[in-house]
Amino acid sequence: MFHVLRIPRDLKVPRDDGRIFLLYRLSPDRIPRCGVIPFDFSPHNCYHTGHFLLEKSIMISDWGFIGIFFFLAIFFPIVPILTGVLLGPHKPGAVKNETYECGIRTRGPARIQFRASYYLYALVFLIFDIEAVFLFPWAVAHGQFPLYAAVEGVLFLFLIGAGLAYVWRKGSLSWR
Amino acid sequence: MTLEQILFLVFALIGLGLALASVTMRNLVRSAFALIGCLFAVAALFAMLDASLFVVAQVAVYVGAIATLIVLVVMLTRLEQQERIPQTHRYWPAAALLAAVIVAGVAWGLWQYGFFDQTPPALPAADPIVELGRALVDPEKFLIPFEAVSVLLLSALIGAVLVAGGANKKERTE
Amino acid sequence: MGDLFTTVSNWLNGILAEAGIPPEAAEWIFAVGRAFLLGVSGLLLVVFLIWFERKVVARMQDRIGPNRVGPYGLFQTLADMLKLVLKEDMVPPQADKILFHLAPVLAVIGVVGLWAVIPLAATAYGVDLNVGVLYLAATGTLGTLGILMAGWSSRNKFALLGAFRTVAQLVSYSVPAMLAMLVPVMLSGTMSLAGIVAAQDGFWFGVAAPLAALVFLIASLAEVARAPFELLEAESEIVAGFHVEYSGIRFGMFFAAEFLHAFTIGALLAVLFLGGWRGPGAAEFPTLGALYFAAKSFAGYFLLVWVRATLPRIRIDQMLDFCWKVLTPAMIVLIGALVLVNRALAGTSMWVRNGALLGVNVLVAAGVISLLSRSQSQSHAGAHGRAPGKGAQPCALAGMGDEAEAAS
Amino acid sequence: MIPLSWYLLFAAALFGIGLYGALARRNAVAILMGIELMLNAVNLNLLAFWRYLAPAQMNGQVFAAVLLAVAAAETAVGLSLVISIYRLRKTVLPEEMDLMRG
Repeated sequence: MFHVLRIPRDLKVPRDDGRIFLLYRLSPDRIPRCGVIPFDFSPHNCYHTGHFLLEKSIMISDWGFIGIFFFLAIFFPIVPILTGVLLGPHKPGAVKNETYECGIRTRGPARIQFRASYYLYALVFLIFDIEAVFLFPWAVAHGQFPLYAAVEGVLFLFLIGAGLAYVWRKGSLSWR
Repeated sequence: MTLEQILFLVFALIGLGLALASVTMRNLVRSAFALIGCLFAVAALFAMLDASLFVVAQVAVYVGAIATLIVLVVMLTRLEQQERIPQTHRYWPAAALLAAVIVAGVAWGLWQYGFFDQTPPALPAADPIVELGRALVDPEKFLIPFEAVSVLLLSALIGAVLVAGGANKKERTE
Repeated sequence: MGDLFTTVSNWLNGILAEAGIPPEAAEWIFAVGRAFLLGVSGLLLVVFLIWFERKVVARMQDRIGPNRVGPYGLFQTLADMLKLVLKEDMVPPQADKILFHLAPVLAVIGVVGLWAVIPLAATAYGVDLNVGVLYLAATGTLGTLGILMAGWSSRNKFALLGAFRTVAQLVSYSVPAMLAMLVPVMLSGTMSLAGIVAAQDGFWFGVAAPLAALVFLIASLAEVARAPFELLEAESEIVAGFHVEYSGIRFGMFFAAEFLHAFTIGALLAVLFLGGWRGPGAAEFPTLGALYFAAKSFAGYFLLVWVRATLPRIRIDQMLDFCWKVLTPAMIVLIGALVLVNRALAGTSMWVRNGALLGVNVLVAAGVISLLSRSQSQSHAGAHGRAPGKGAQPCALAGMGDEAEAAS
Repeated sequence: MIPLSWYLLFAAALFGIGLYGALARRNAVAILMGIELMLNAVNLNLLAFWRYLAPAQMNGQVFAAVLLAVAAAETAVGLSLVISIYRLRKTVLPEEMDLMRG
């Protein structure tokens, strides 16, 4: 089956040899998003945004590719580390294995207690993070509505900002 | 079995295993890291459901949330003393039984009413992110929940900082 | 011959098809190959980046830099890597083994993963996610997780202290970074990175919203924990931070991740604010676009190196104050104003709209600067400074009123 | 394709595990972790129903997003309570948090 996609005027389509016909035949069927002209095959499907062409995967979904990528990415650090383990010498010793604290003997438990400041920052971050989950779809879609949609999002943002201002005035954002 | 199903089973098993590890481990920090792993597996399932926004939200939000949690755990409890005391109530078998009954009940219900052959319909051509954004600002759809969420977050922020920050002032430890 | 990438992929596709490989398998081979190529070239880039940074910093400090191994010392990093691989692989016996092994892996994945979505040219990228920008934020948290893991599992006070500083710093600065990323999303109406580059036709978002670009740069600088935000590994205070107990190539992985992350910041700056691969003739010749993109990324990276060679480290309280009391409020105000202006002027010409956006940026920046200088003069008038000997360096970024309040 | 019931079963199992964690653990932080698991299971259910029953409507996604916000708010406030109580009573075990008892 052919892909039926519109080609923008300013893009040159390589259509130079017989292979492409072969590839047309091989590419799978899919509902066309736009357009009428058969396009050359690449492992991607194409869709039109703005003034030029972008490619999009057909069979392997976007997240499928991310999965493949992460699966491979695991090996990028593991291979050097394993090489290091294999090639490096192994002569452990009592002094060498000590906790590294500039040569001073370690005292007390390593898991010391901390103050709450660290926690408070993470807490405010959490709220802002959730806020982002809502704001990003809004930022994408606000242009498709009249002005009130923009105002709603700004209201949302400023309410969180008011929270920040309150926390600020309470002094909880000051490091101590 | 298709590749998709195999992947589902792999992620599901990883997720359940890490969830179990997370609720049974004695060391709470490890348990929190296991929880993060479990949430990643769930994020992978979200990806299989084409819910892109929730994949990234899950990772971004929960890693932040649970990082907070880990910090808190380390801050509040000494590991050595934490591992010595029992981590479960004495009536934990009752809790396990209740959970098992619920799972069995759902499984039985699914068996009875047969969601087993339900396959997903084709996704509409529109980008779900744009659609979600449109739904959130449309006064006829979800505008009220959208603004309510901001009020919820505001109150959570103020409440949390009020509760935790008040204690912070009295005691200053490093 | 305009598009090298499509030509190559067509050619490879032809070979695969003639060899009788079904298209499904061919697509898998392509996906794996693409992922492999992206990741490996990212990691190989690190070798060059380290050399580049050492050379540049050396020049700025009136030194020569590495010049022994290979021409211009180009192979110095390779030699260093060889050395790291041959070092003894030490795992502290007191460490939490699983997490200790996992931490450097996560740190690398968290950076390499970003390259899956970055468009290198009009036709060359891993994948075009419809949530690309949020994906960047989410993948960035993996690095945070790795650092937290490293710090906790090492069972070392300094490592844990470093890891906690990470939580405070990275987590704090991801808020202004995310808000700054909201600006291109808002202006382009899409979260896909390719779409954002596409929308910068004519006007770069960095020109329309320079303040957002600046905030993004500063926040990213903090997220990658480089000078002046290198508190995570402040050598003079907490030895080396979260990776004290790491040695050999395990440490090397953290190191590589940091350098690649710094370059990635440059690339993201290029994509989000400097038009990505856009440039004269790039739409017709995507190969040219890749060159533009590389040039812009390196310009961003050079800026980072420059900052590192120039500015002193700032104190942790100054750093957090700067994030929460300057950058975040400024971004909230800026986004609010930008959205309203952008929406109100939706029908007008590109020049009017972008000019108005630029004006809003300048106004907000002027407001922030005047407020800052006022509060600075206040804090100088009040009780000045905190306990001496805390490694305090004079820093122009400081000057929040609350500091004096806290000290008194 | 994956049947809907697989998702529902997985979510039920996750919910069960979370329920066990929330009921059986003694530490308040661990209880919060169990609740996180339960909320996540619910989120998975919502999104599965969205995908399988009404992908054209955004109800499922909006519900899931709101649930995410609720979960985060719950975590934030819950953890603050834990830290505050710890400061006052030096405990993270709910059975010892009997301030209101007589």
